[in-house]
This record gives sequence, C-alpha cells and structure tokens, in this order.
Amino acid sequence: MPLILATSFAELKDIFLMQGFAGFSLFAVFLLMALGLAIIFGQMKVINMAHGEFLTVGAYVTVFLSHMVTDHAPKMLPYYFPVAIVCAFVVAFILGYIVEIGLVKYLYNRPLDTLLATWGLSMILQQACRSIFGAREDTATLPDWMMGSWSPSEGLDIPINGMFLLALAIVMVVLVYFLMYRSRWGLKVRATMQNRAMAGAVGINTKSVDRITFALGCGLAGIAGAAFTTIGSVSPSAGSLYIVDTFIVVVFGGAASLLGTVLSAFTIAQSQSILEFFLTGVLAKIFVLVGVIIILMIRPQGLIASKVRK
Amino acid sequence: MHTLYNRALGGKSGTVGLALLCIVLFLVFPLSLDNFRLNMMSKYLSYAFVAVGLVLCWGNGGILSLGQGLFWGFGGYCMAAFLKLEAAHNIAAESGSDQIRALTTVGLPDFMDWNQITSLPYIWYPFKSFPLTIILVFLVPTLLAYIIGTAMFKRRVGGVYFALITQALCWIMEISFVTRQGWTGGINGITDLRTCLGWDIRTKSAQITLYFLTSIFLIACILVGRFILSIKLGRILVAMRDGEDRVRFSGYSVSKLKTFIFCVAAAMSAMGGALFVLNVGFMSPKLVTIEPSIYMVIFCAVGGRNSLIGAVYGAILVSYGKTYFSEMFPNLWYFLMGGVFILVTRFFPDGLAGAVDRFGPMLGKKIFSMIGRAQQNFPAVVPVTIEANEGH
Amino acid sequence: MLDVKNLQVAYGESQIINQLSFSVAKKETLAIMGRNGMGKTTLMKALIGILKCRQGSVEIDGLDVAKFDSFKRVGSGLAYVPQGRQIFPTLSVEDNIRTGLSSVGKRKIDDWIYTLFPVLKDMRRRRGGNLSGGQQQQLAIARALVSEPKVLLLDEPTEGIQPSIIKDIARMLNEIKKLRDITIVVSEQVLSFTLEIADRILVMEGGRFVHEDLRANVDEAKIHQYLAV
Amino acid sequence: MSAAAELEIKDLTVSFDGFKAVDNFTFSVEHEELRVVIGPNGAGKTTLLDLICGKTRPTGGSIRFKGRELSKMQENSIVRQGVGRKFQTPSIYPKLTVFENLEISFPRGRGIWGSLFFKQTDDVRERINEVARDTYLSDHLHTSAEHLSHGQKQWLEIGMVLIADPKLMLLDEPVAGMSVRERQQTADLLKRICKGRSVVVIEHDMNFVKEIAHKVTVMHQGKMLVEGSMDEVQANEKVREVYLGH
Repeated sequence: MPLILATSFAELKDIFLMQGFAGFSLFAVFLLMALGLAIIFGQMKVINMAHGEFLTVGAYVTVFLSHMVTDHAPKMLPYYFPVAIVCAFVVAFILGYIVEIGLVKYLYNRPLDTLLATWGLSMILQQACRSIFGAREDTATLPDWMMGSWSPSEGLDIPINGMFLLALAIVMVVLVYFLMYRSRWGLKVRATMQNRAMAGAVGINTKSVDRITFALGCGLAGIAGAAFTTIGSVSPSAGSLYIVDTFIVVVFGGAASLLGTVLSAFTIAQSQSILEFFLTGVLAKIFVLVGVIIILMIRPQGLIASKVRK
Repeated sequence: MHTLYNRALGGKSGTVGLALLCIVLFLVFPLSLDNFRLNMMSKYLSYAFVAVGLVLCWGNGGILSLGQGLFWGFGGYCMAAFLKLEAAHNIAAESGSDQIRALTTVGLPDFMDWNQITSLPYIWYPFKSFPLTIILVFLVPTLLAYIIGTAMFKRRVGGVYFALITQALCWIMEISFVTRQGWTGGINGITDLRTCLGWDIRTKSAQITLYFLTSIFLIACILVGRFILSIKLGRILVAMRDGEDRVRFSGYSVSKLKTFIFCVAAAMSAMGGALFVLNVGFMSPKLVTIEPSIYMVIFCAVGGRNSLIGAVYGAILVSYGKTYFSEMFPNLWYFLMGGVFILVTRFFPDGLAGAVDRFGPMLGKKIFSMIGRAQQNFPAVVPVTIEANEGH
Repeated sequence: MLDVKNLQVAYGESQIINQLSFSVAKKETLAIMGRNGMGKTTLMKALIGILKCRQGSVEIDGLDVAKFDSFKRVGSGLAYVPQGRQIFPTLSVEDNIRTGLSSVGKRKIDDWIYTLFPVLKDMRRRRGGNLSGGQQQQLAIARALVSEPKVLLLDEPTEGIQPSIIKDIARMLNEIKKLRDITIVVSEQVLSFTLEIADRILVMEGGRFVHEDLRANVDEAKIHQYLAV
Repeated sequence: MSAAAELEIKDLTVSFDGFKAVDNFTFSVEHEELRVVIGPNGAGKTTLLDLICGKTRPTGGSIRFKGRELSKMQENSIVRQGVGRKFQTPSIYPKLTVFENLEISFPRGRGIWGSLFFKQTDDVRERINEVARDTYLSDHLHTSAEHLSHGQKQWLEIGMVLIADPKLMLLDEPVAGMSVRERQQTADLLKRICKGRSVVVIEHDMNFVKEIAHKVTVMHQGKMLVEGSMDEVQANEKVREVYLGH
C-alpha cells in the first residue's frame, strides 16, 4: 500500500513538472505576443486588433525562409532560425511603420476607434496572407537541434523548442526593459505617451517616436510569429486566434507595466496548463478566462498598477 | 399628445426620417426584392436590433460592448430551442414507424441523439412552452446583462477594459456552446427548424409575414430608443459619457444607470436574435462569436453611432455589402470591407448620419435626425441670446 | 530676438488671435497681461507650436519658425513652461528634466540647474506627479531651461501657486536672467508678480494688444482696470 | 453657544503609497458657517474634500455629517445626505445647455424609474430659472455649456450644486480664473447661499477669503496648522512662514 502511494506521488510530481514545463512554452508564446501589445496598447493606448496578423506575418516570413533554405541551401538549415527571427522582426517592423503613417497616427486619443479601424486592417492583412500564401496550413522545417527533448530524469521529458522559446522570451523582455526604461529613447517614448503636446514642446520629435514605437510593437509580434512556428502550423488566421488571449494577458498585468505583463503571462499560462491536466483544454481555458475576469473586477487596474497622486 | 409626438417621433424632422425609413422598409423593399432577397433583408434587419441597442449604450452612453453577440445569441438560442423541440415532436409524430422509434428517442432533438443523450436536459424543459420561451428570450440576456453590468460598473470597469472583457465573455460563450454539444448542438448549432406553433416558417408567405414582423419590431425598438433619448435619462446618458464624476456627484448611481441602458441594449439584441432564428431557421455559435459582435459595432459605426435610424441603414448597407461582395468578388471582399471600416473611422467618425448631416444639411437632418437638441422645446423660458458667447 | 508679425490663430471657426505683431529685444522680459479668455494662452501655444498658426511669422534671431513642429522650435531656441505645469506625472523628477535635453543631445543635467533649484536635487528620484504645485512649477521651469533656450515662454506661472512660492519664482527668474542671456515672455494676471520681473508690459484683450507700459512708468490703475472688467 | 457642529471630522487619515496626504485631521463646521480652508499646494485641501464627498476612501478616522457617518457611504448616497461638491476645474456637461445642465442636477428623478418618468413641471423650470438668476446665468440658459467663459463655467457648476439644495457645500477654488468683478459677484453669491447651509471653500485668493470667510482653517502637510478668524490667521507667524510669506 505505501509503495503504491509512493509511486503515485512520484508520478504526480512528474506530471506536475511536465505540465509546468508545458506551461513554460505557453508562457513564452503569450509573453512574446503580449510584449508588443504591452507597448502598443499599454503605452500608446492603441487597441491594435491587427496585432495577431503581425504575428502571422512574422510566422510566414519564417516559413518562407525555411522553405528557401530547405530548397536551396539545406546545409544552412541548422543556422537559419536566428536569421528568420531577425527577418520576421524587420518585416513586421516595416509593415507597422507603414500602418502608423497611413492609419494609426490619425486615431491617437480615440482608442475605441483604433479598435474598429485596426479590425478592418486585420481583415485586409488576413486576406493578403490568404492571397499570397494560400489558405492551407503551412509549417516551417525546424533545425534538428530544436527537435527532441531533454530528460533530466526518467519519465520527465522537456521539449527543447519550449526551452528555446523561454530563453527567447526572456531575452526579449530584458531588451525591451532596457530600451523602454534605461535608454534615452525610452524616456522620450514614456514622455510622449503621457503628454504628446507637451513632449513636443520640450523638444521631442513625437511623430518619429510614435512611428518607431508602434513599429517596434509590431516587430515584436513578428518575433512572436517566428517563435510560433516552432509549436504550430501557420495559416492566415493563426494570429487572430491569439488576439483575445493576448489582450487579456496585457490587461490582467496592468496595461502599462512590463513586470505586470510578465507576471500575468506566467500566471495565465501556468494555471491553464495545470488545469488542462484535470479538465479538457477548452474547459481549462474557460476556467482561466472566467477567473481572470473575476480578478479584474476586484482589481480593475490589473496586477501591477502605477500609483501616482492625481 | 404633443409631448408624445416630440418624444417618440422626435418632432417634425424626426418624423420625416422615421417616415422615410418606414417607406423603405414597408414599401420599397417588399415591392422591389424577390422572396429570397427579402428573406435576406429580414436577416440583416435582425442584426439592426443590435445596432440600435448599441446607439443607446455606446453612442449615447459611451459604453462600448464588443460582446453584443452574446445577448443576440442567447435570444436566438432560446427561440431555437423552442422550435427544435417542436420539430422533434413533429418528426416523432410523423414517423409513426417503429423503426424510427427504435433508433431515436422520441421527442428529443436529433443532435442529442447523436451525442448519446437519452433524456431531455433540465435546461431544455422551459422551452416546451411558447409563452415561457418568449419570456426567456428577453429574460436570459437581460439578466445576463444585468449581472455583467452590475459586476463591471460597480467596480468602475469602463471604456477599453469593458470592451475587451465583453469580448472575452463572448468568446467564452462560443467555446462553451461548441463544447457542450449534447445541449447546444455544438459547432453546427441548432438547425432544421421548420414550424412555430404549427405554422410552417419556411413558406413564402411565412417569410413575408416574418419580414413585416421584424420591421415592425425594429421600428418599435427605434421608438423606444427615441423615447429614452428624449427624456431625462437620455440627457443623463450623454452627461455620463462626457463627465461621469459630475453625474455621480449630482446624486445619481452611475453604475445602475449604465447597467440599465446596457440591459435595454441587451434586450433589443435578444429580440433581434429571436427574430433571426424565425427568419432563417437555424442558430449556430459561429453567429455569436467575436467576429459577428464586432460587425455589429461596425454597423452602428457606419450608420452613425449617435443615430438610431442611421444604425439601421448601417446594418443593411454593411450586411448587404458583405453578401454582395462575397458573392461577386470572393477574394476581394475582405479587402473591401476592411477598407470600409478604416475609411469610416478615419474620415466619418459620425458615420453615414454624420456625413449626410455634414454634406446635405437640408436633406440630412430630416433623414437621419439624431433626435437633436434643436428639436426639443422648452416652453416658458427666457429666450436664447447667442451673442453672449465670449472667450473661447 | 523674438519677432512676431501678423500672427493669426484660430480654433476651428472662431478666430482667437488676429494680425498680432510684437517683438522682444534680447535679454528683455516681456509680460503679457489680460483676463482669462483674452488669448494669452492661445498666443503662447501658437508660439511654441502646439496650435497651428494660420498666417504670419514667428522669428527667433531672424529664423522664421512659424511652419515648424514644436520640437524643431525648441531646437531653434524656444522653450515653454505651460499653464498648469504639465510635468510628466509618472516620470521621476530627474527624468522629467532630462526630457528637456532631447533637443541638445546631452545626457547629463548641468549642475547649475540643481544649484538654482536645490529642492529638485533633493527630490530627483520622486515621481513628478507626487510633487507639490510649487515644486512642479520649478520642475517645469528647469525642464525648459536645460534645452538652453534663447527665448523662454512662461504661461501664467503663478496660477494656483501659494503666495510664498510666487515670490520665490520671481526671485528665481531674476536669478536666471543674471546667469544667462535669456529673453523671457511671460503671461500673467497677477500684477505684483509681473512688476517684479517684467521690463515691459503689454495688455491683451480680445486677441489684440490694447495697452503698453514700460517698467519705469507703469500705470497700475489702468492695468488694474483692464484686468478687472 | 450655537447649535452642535454639522460636520465633524475626527482623526481623518489617508495615505497614498505611504505618503500621508491627510494626516490625523480633526475639524468641525457649524450650521450656516462659511469656512475657508487655505494652505500651500499639496497640503491636502482637495484631498480633504475628496474624502468628505466619498471620492477618496479614508485609511482611518471618521466623518460625521448631521450625526451620520459618511466615510463608508457610496458617493451618490453622500450626495443624498445633502452634501454637494464643486470641483477644482469646472466639471460640467459641455455638450448640454445651461438649462439641461441644471435640469440634470435637479434633485428629482435620480433613480432609474425616476429618470424614466421625470416630468419637467413648472416648479422644476421655476427652480432652474431661480438658480440661473442667482448664478448670473439667466441670459445663457440655452447656450451650450462648452461655449461659456471660464468664470461662467465656474458659476454653472456652483449652480448645479446649488439646485440640489445641499446642506453642506464643498467648493474647490470657485474663483480660479475669474476677473475681479466676477470674483466680487461670486463673493456676493456665496454670502447669499450660506443661509440655511454650511459651506466649505478652498481658495488661494486672500482678498476673496477675507471677504467671505467666517473662520479660516490653514492646512499644512495634511495637518491642521491654525484655525481662527482671518486676522488671527494672517497674524500667525507659522502661517506666514509656510504660506503667506513675509
């Protein structure tokens, strides 16, 4: 009897660990998605419903590169992925830059209108992807080193791509933190987002700050897209499946707080992944969402809110 | 009588706009459209109920809900549940043969059979009765709106956050309905609805009747909306949109007022959902999820978020455009629709009504009258002096 | 130093400032006085570029900046202390001042700023939003000064400030003028404060100048009359 | 002596992020008294009004008005206890006319059903006209509030508080941005309206304070510094040091 109990305990521990690590992959994807939105929505107050489509674009760039490499230079396959991340960023960044100039800049201070306009944008981008890449799902060929898993002990398998994602997410968070809170450019961004007219009047080129900040958020979504190809296949509507989750992560974290976004992505991903073991995936999702909404009602400002006397 | 004229009809110019809408709905469409297109129009009009509700709670009250599909859907599902039970009974009665009896459970909707459910879930019991169903069509969504509204507005969740949370709720509803297949018909929804109290709703005459019924109810909703906007409550809504704190410190319970108007919008949406089911003969979770909910907001934005009548035109135009373009240019219509959204928010924030008001002041005021300030009369007060505006 | 010619500013339909011209000499302090709604703040906003000018020119040292965006005007030597301070509430005091460095491309805040405003040095890690009104006013002035302006625009620096701090601000402004070659344009409603700092007073009414006085022979009664109506 | 104090505040404390904006503050206002609270910016004056009217929740202490504890009540219930508040920057409804602004503030039909079936009867119109006359706005009844001058907006907000006939009026900087003549008119208005109610005013303009105040309270760093007549306060050395200047 005690023996059975002991084994089941050990199993339970492994299950928890595995689910925990599965949660880490989810955490990494959520975090990468939310990072860009934390800038665009949290700082700029633009409700970018097309954020998911920037992820799609980044993912397609990666898939495209992977096809190019497998067809023309198979030897480069182990190395292409970092290049793909950079390309995904650059393409999404440029696209974001154009969108800011053409659309978003007219809608600052009208957040609900940005929601409607960017919804239109997301329709256009989705259809563009469909026209260019076709409606069917496509996958990137991953380098061998990202496949497989690592087993530190028996019965415990930790997928390497999950670890890679986690590392990527952490690096990006650190980069964004330094960019936003430790650099001169970040100071300009924060000043501009608090008071655009006044920021201009102290000598900040607010138009350029707006453009680059928005494009940066989009570029981060592109990176999330590159990361996304390691766990799923890409279709024109891939990004839109994540948009609600991403907004919930950012809102739950406390829109303007980077630490809040990290905490919130972690909490949501982990609770979902652990609940998934006991319930079906969908029910777990419902439970987590309802839980988050209830917590948001108790604490509408999100997990981490900045306190300033008004 | 005079006040009623002013309140419900919006004075002279409001009446003209309403009369024009009536002419379009009751004469132009029935005379010019074939049966198929007219039925399509009924479908569009059932969306317009949501748009009219949104004019009240978003355009005037400043509460943007991205989850109106939730209420529309609950209204629709309630109606569909009743029709489905009736259909199931009819099948059982028609197919007297033992063979079918052996294969299915008598009186149980087909999808329950497919999901190995052998007796009717308790949730479905009320839908055996028509009056109870009608009550539930309104009660369920309104109660839901009341709960959501009370919870959110008491905690002062508003603006963007409210929009995003209602969107998430809408999504939760969709995935729950898809997964509880045995109760809801899953991803296919509730289909194959034929009769309502023995009346075959698929016949040509029934569809025409239902079209007129939908139009009448829609006009009724507009009148209710106008009434609300014309009385004190309407001005408090605008006041709340522009300065919530002041309203609170004038002694009003802002959360209750917001909840109320949110419930009104929900009830209107539910009515639209129920009529949709009667007109179209099915209900599915695909119709109530995030995307349709945003479309409903778009109807309202395109028509003019402040104009009740504009919302109807918005719903008709956008829905028609969607159907037309997806038939004619299946690959292009996403571009076109996306472009329309962008253009409207970018250049016509007041939608069609605003554009008409701006570009055709003579005509516009009459067609799209927003039950404007101008038409309200306050007798026995000091005359207006306009030159007294000093400063800026 | 600052030459404004035929300036025209409008909000939508209504014209606030029409055909306004004036100039300020180097190192001069010009006070623009007038009641609320007479166009003082509109003028200030038009000078710094928050409001667009319909017509006219704004020349700093001969360079017309009327078509420039705000940040370029700051680069050309204008600095602005707005009505109501408008510091960035969630930025620290130090970061608030550093925003003013954007146009000069420096990283470090010069010591003389902290010498002039010792209270800001003590509070440099505090959030701007948690400062008192008087401290915020000093912060707003410091933020404007670090961009090394030729012309400093101050919009109602005494509004909502306690009497004892008003005197400090007057003292500080006079101090700054001794330290640097700076031209100041200040809009005001408080005559006692104006008299302590201004070389010349212009009275504004309905978007036009209606009265001018030099510091040497100020007609206090007349100005009071304009302020009082 | 006079009747018991209408508003009694005891040991009131509120802290934001560790910073005590109002710190162990105790004071009371009597019936028909016009009290002016002065003090440096950041002394906690506006926060004090926020606490009384329920906009901010205290960390500790009590606020009793006519014997009822306010500190746990919802804002709208506090208003219904007869407490009215005017904010520092005029908060009015810009898109509505002066008449409609006042009508909304009229203390009837505040519930949902009330607002559905509210009738604009003669007594309502009469009261609106009366308040408009009191606040010098009779000529502007049908002007959109956004087109009023700054001073008129201040008056309108005072009128919106006044029409509810509150027993305690809280006015935050009512003459900010007013011309000298408008200030005088406002002083007359305040003197008139403190009949039958208590009024607490926050103000910086010393001439105005002198004109209206029955008694002056000086706040400094969330605490009460001095309380007394205007002359006593002006003569006080501590007040001169932290606030008035020499």
